[in-house]
Amino acid sequence: MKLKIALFGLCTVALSSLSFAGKPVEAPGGKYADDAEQIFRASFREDGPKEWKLRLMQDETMQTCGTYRDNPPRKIGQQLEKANMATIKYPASGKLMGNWKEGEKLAAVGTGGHVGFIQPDPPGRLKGGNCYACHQLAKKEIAYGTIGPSLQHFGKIRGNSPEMVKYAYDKVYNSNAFTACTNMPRFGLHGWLTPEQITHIVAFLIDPESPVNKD
Amino acid sequence: MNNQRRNVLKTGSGAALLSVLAAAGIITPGMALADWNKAAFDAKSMADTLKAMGAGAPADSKDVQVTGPDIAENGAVVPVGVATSLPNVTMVAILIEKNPNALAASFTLPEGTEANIQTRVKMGQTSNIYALVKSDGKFFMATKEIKVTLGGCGG
Amino acid sequence: MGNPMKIRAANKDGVTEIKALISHEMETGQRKDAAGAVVPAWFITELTAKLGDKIVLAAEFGPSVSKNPYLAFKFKGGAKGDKVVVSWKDNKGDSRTDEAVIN
Amino acid sequence: MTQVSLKALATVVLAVASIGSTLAQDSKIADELAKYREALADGNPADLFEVKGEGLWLEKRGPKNASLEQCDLGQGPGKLEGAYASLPKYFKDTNKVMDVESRLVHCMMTLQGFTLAEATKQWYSKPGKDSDIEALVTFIGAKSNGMKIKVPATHPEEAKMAKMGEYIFYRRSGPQDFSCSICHGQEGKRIRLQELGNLTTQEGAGFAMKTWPSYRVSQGTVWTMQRRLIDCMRQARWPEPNYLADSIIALETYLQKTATGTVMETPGIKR
Repeated sequence: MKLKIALFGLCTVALSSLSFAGKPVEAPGGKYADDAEQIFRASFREDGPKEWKLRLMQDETMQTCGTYRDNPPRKIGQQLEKANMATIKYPASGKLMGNWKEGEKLAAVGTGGHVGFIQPDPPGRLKGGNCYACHQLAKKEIAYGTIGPSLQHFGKIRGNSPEMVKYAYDKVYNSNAFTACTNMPRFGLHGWLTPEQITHIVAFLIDPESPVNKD
Repeated sequence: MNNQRRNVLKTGSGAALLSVLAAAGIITPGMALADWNKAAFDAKSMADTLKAMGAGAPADSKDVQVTGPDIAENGAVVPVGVATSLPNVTMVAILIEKNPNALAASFTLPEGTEANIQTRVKMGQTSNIYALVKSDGKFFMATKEIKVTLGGCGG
Repeated sequence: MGNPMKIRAANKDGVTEIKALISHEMETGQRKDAAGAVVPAWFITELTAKLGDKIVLAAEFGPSVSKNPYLAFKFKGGAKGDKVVVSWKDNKGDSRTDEAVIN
Repeated sequence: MTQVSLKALATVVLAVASIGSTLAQDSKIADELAKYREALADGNPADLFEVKGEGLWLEKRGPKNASLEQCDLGQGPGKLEGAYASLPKYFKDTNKVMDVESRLVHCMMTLQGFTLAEATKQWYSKPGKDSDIEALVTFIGAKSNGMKIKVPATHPEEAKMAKMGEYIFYRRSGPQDFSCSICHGQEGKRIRLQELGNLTTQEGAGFAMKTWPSYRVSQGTVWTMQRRLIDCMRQARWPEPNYLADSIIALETYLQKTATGTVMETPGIKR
């Protein structure tokens, strides 16, 4: 009982420090923000493919996150979350649990999608989810990052209810639907991962046979 | 750590010395020594390599040490060392089991040179590293696993 | 004939320690370039270190020694002011010799 | 009711226990990585670049057959001590804020007579093709070893550059929604096993900036700060900015300003 109270206390502290972090600060660049945008755009070669230039464009979420240094006021954050939630699309089959073995491969791949003249990826190279760059997952992989929370035993701890499966799918598809300006990419929105690939990652997280939950 | 390095460089073992012999080539390498052991370096498996080196099936020895980290941040440069307290050592070698060719380097030690050598090797993947030592005409071996991890942004 | 080596030689209690850094590609012959063509192997095969006329170490390298090789070893003898000479030869027939004075 | 909270408690205890073992494993990995890094530190191949860079600095080269000895990197002609640690900086003669590489290229053009294209053709090395700039910058950097980074950005042009760098640091775009801040805006995080400094603090920016230029074992060569930042953008899946682009110099100014006061330990050696 005492422990429970103590834990509740901890949560309150965490929450209040969050809202504290949301206090208004000057937008990056201050009065030079427009100049900065100009020199940034002027830094790239003119003769690259059009698709490369598109990668420098910002949607509303990107722009707002930059302005608020990744910490938008809650009200604005909620608007962004709502807008991002509306972008989520599902696979034609409607099945959200794929093959965890495929998901395991995607989680480890950090290459794909590099462009430019110095070290581009060969065309058609598999774009991975690169989950281990930021998350702990299967126990056997020791080289994991900590930018995101540990997802070890994701399914074991949270279960495999349809709600949990949908949550995992939605989160990978568009992370900003849940936390505006999170560090996590919006894999589905950008077409970085296909809906089918996302179902494989969902299975890697939730399937009881997946090494995420088994070991 | 880096500061330490500078100190070692600048003071520890004496000023860093570098000298370019203008007339490089006066002294040629490989002087009067046996030619590069092509058969051993071309061999793929551990067994074939040991055979090509005339080492047969060496006995494991607690008196041989392979030094190196348990984990390498990158496989392109893995610091490894071989040391032994065995007597009359005339040769030491470093073998990497899972590389395309197991033998990485071998060293002939004249009398007076200590059986304690450090170098850096490439590892294609996590593998056992073997130290091979020839002492009193007999071969001995020791091993250590070094894990090669994926690093950085992953691309 | 490659770039100069960096050799450190220090004597302590009658034992000389040599630490050498060597500038060399150490190309394995397994790597492919951007166009997909195999980059030919190019690596140091033999290296010797001498104190005066006496060989103190003779090494044979394969291509899995790292790029810009590093080597550290110790031998009995040598005195402050003595010269240590290190030479290498690669599989393309290139070679180089540098020297250092023992501290 | 009691049952439910007990179950919740058990879950929490389980989670805490698994965090405990994770931490133990993590600290063992950290120890082994420290061992790996320490073993590399004594014998940094960047020293080979430093020696080569010194030779290039003194060598008479280019159409004007001149050395770089009269190059003014901000401390006066030929004064190298502390120059790297005080860049980027505003230069009156070009009316520009320049970093060590843009200034070096400027000297190669004005003193030695190279064209911009000639001077920057091999700004980074490829296997078998050395880069003079990598060697020269390693040499220039080493002349600031042990000195404090000092980029207060007090000149209005420097202050503007630093602010523009801050803007770019937080700017998100591309198919992964990346900005510099995503990986480098928090304390105590890592990507895979590599620690990521919080570059918005003096400590974090200092930790990052003090060891460049650095020999990268995964690349087999020294990377300059331009190369480092251009590759960050490649990893963000953006196209590459041009060598010496203002956006890179702006980021450098922002980071050096934040890192000001940190003692340089260069050249470094990294994964």
